[in-house]
Amino acid sequence: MFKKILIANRGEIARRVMATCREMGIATVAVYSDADEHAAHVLYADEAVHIGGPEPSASYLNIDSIIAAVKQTGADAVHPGYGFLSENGDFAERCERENITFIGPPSHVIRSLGDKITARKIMEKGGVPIAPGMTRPCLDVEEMAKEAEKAGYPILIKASAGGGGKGIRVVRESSELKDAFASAVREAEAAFGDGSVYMEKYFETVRHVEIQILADRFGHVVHVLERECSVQRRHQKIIEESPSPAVTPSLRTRMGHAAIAAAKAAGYVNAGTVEFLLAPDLSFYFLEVNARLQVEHPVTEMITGIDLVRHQILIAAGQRLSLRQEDIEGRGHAIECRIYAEDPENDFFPSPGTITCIKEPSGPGIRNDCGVYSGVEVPVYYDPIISKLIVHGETREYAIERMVKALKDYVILGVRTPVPFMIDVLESEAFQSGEIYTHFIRTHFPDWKPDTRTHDLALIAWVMDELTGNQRAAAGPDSNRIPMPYETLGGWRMA
Amino acid sequence: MFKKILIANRGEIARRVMATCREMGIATVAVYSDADEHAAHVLYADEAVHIGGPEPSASYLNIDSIIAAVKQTGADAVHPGYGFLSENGDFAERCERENITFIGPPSHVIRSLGDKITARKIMEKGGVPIAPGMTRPCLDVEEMAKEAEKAGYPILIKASAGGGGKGIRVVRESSELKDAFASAVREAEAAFGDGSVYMEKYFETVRHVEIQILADRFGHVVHVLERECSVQRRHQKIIEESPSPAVTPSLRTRMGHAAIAAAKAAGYVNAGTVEFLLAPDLSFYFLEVNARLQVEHPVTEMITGIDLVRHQILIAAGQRLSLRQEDIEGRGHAIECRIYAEDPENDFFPSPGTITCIKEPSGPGIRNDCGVYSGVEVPVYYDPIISKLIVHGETREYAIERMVKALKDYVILGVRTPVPFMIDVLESEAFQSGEIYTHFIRTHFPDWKPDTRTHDLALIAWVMDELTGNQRAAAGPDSNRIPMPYETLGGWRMA
Amino acid sequence: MDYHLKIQEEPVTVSVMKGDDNTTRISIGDRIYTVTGSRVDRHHLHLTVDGKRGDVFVGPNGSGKHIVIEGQSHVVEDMDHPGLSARSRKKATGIPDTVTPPMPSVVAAVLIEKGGTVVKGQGVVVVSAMKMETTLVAPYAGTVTAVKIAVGDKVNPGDVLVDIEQKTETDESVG
Amino acid sequence: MDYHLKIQEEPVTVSVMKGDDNTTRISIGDRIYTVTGSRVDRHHLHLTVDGKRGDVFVGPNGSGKHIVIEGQSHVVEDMDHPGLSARSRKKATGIPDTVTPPMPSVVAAVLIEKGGTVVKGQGVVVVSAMKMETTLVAPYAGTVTAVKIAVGDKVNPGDVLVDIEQKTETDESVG
Repeated sequence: MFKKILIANRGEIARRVMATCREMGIATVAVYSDADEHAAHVLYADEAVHIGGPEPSASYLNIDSIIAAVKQTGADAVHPGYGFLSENGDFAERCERENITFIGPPSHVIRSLGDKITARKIMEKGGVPIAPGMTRPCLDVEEMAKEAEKAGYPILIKASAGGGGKGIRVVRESSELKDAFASAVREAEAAFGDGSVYMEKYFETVRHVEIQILADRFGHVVHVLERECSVQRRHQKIIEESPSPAVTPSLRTRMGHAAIAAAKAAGYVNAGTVEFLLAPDLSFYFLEVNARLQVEHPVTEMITGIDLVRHQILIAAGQRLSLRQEDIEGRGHAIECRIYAEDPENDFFPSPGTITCIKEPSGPGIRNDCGVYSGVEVPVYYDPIISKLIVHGETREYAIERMVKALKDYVILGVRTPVPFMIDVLESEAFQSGEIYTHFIRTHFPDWKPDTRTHDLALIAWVMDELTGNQRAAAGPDSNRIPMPYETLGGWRMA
Repeated sequence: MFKKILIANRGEIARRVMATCREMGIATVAVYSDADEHAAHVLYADEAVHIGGPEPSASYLNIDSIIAAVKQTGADAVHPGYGFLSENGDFAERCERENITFIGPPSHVIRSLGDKITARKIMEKGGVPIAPGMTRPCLDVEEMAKEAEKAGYPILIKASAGGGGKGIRVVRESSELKDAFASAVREAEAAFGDGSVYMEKYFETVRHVEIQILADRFGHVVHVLERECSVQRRHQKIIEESPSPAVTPSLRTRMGHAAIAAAKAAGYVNAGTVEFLLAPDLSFYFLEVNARLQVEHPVTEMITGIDLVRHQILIAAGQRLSLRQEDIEGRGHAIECRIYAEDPENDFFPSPGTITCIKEPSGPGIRNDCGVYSGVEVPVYYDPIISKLIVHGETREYAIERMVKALKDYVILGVRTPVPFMIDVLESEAFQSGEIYTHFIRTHFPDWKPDTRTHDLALIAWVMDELTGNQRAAAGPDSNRIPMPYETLGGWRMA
Repeated sequence: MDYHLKIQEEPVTVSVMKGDDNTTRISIGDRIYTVTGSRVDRHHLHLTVDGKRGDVFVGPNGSGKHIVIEGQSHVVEDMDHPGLSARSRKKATGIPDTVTPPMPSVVAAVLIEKGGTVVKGQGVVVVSAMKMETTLVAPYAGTVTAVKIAVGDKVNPGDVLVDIEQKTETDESVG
Repeated sequence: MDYHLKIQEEPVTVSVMKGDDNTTRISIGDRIYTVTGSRVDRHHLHLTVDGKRGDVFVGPNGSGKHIVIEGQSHVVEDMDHPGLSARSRKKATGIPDTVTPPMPSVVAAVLIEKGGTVVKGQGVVVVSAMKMETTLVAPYAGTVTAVKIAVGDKVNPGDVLVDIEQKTETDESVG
């Protein structure tokens, strides 16, 4: 087993990986940029290495710097978390060359799955259902027109080189194809230096359902059930759950088998996720493979009791996967809310700043994977995720109730968060019905505003804070002490 | 469903019950003594009523005062928690007469199970295995001598009126019987005004294994698996787990059936626990029924995903139990450590005082049911429990690792706790082997001392606290802010 | 005593009187509340309002206070003591009246030069915060008289990044 | 600079010197550590000791400090500034030299009266803390000259609950 693991990431996911390392008795190394000297993941590690300036390119994406940190500390392995270098074939290959264990799939698998058309080809060959459309790059609009007729409109044009939503066009009827094709090619050419595009059928009303997989080096692959990730804003998942309200036991088996087939077709090793589109008729189509630990992996952990990070480490250390498919069973219902530093009253713009106070919810069935603490600054340079709040309940209904209560118990001062928005989503009939498609937020919360039911209470709080001597309490050596009511009002009464 | 529930308890269990009430949209009423005006359970409730002086008899055991609080606030139901009035037949009966729902079994069931001989008789009649011995009160040593020969020595003499360990004697051979009998009768007479005693076989090496049950008003009873509670100090459980390392699937079924038979024989309604002694040959004997929620109920919740308090409330509201026996399945392994305010370096004497700082462990698979907060006083009048730390892991081994890590992450300043002792117990081969009997602590940790491996670090911490300006940081308005290393050493460097 | 407060941009007058038995009476509009409270820690107050208890959490937010209650988040400012935090916010029209970022951010691109002319709504600076890029636009047509920032600078709401001299005679937005 | 500290009743001298690059060098016995640190909050320090990082938590404990590190709990006192907290503790013999409770507690029963005589080891007061009763015994034979408490009183370690005038000539423990 590894003696020391370097976590090439930051924030909540770095802490979450370190938590399992500490349980396993493995020493941890944090890396940090100038902006993260006092970050939570740095405090939580056994050692920490400064790797560069605040911009990701100078630090968390800086391969040379991270490899140097591995060598300096003598770490055996690197866990990349999600984002940053987690799906970077060059980084995985560099680790392979330097004899550092990369806790993830081999570099050639990352590369082939990272290319959209290659991935589609692998899946088609492996018998995994893919959305009707093309599996080769296309530079000719006539060729695409023929394929589009076969698949049926609406269709989606995508750049083969792909990434970041660039070069994507929805085409609703044939008359629009020519212009959309030209503009997609132009954008792809500009963005990637490669104008080739391809086409898939576009589904208006669709769920995003993904299957977690675990695969060891010996060809043993299991799926660890599904996650429903349809609640998205700006193509970013915000609420995930498991099981999916749409997935029946037989569909679960079929999607699980498809995911295992996908993993086998790709030669996948370690933990990964096969994303599917699930249509209302319960047909499903391969979307992509996330060749890393997902942000939303805790919902799977909550319903299965399995620690995915531990299995990632065991697999990377060359061990056989101890889990058999028949041992993996979901129980109850889990929901995750992503708590970002963003202002729901200002178009969900990022809200970086200093967290003056955080009180995490706790109690039965509640888990909070948190990357900050009271007094820390949430820097402007990185993903705005502060924490992921996850609950487990006996049923979906109970889990929703538990999440609402946990959100109401969650206190974050200093930066804004979507907590008030999340509460309204979870309490909505639309969410509770389970009829969730990727346009859910657009459809049901197109112009959300916070309600005003606590306005009077907030004004009262402002006054009472003033009267109970905020300034004095903060300045005194005893500010932890609870003043008696008489004392707390004393200052005001004498004024 | 109830609109408002009064929780006739304090500390962590009051908060834990309130958490489920809040999830269910039920308003909560706390009661508090003079010593608890600022206690955590009071802050967590929607309403709070002062019920008397700090001594339990004046407040949490004061039936009139609690009934008055129910009427004053218009609560529909009372949840008694554990301890205090939870197994007091008079209180349950008073609630019945006043038309207040008591969330627990009927008063006559509490009374008959509270009497040791009556309970043994009920169980014998219901076909539940009881330890060999007598089922009638005895005042004649010759009669007992005959029964003792039948059961075989060693035997245990117990007072029928029973309670608090009074009137209990272990007799190892027949020659000791006469003196022991006489002294037990004297003690019982003095303590309860009733000198009658009875006798059971005594087991030297035995486990304490209990079965959780749930029973609705319609005669539907399920068992919710077992808990292993053999790790005890001064007859008080300190570490509990589920499943029991000793219980095989077939034994689980047999013990479960016995517990269901016990519940049916007693006419039990609501959540309860049937305690058994489990001998090394896997024979088991009824010990007693705890007619309430147990302290250690969270380990059952962690492995089954079931919220026992929710089911208590649903049952009390007259609903049918929604759980079927075949739906109840354990998964993984859960362990609970009871965190008391006690000093492991001073014979585990109580350590009341003010909690100057508490940082609760959190993360995957960790739950902490906590009844205190930074700045609160732990009063001298009540049970010293501060919180219960519970973890869940895929296997017993992983759960132990997780608990050790969680204990190491747990910070409590101002009162002493058994955390260092717990770490040593969990890390011991003896505990890890699963060979745990009720004399475990006596056998393996007869004279525990904390190790000294962190002494140097503690001395360094003392110095660095001094150098980084503890006083100034505490006094300044910015004490939440993180000073830079240069600043933190500044004061010292100028000195 | 009256306080003139602003909550979520809405001005409200709050009157505070001493009540009986160490209570405080607070009136907001035609609603009168009887309040007691104690401070649990620097940011945590426990209030009893008309018999119902609750925790409220209060922290600084510029010259105002950030207040969180049961998951709801509020900014309350004292209009009698307005401070630095009264920063320009995006107006309902969608176009602020100065070139200032909506959030603390880093300058990712400068799209104009000093001396250049811009039309209303033209992108002038791209700022980036937490992986999200936002293009700041010219609030009116005119000539760029100063570019006060460069790529990589950290900027905050209220900072004016670019000065534009307004082209007054032919205001395109008329009509 | 030298500190004379006491940890878990053990006296230790700790020498502190300035190191290179804002480090502090701390020597304890023959062990020398290179330390840097920062304060995360009032009770939380983050230290790097010889390259290994860790959180330590420090709070007041009478005149000393209560320090928690990785689940281990320590009381450290400054012997150059001894304070009120240096209270009498139970000695290894099992009998303290005054009638004082081992923990903060409430008097549950008083077993003697003023003017009465007691033998060494005789129970004189029962105190109760957190459902646990402890009987305090006479440290020596003698006559009770004062009973300073009554049932229900809150008492603390160090408080002398009963004065006993020692019977000197016939000390039973001799021999």
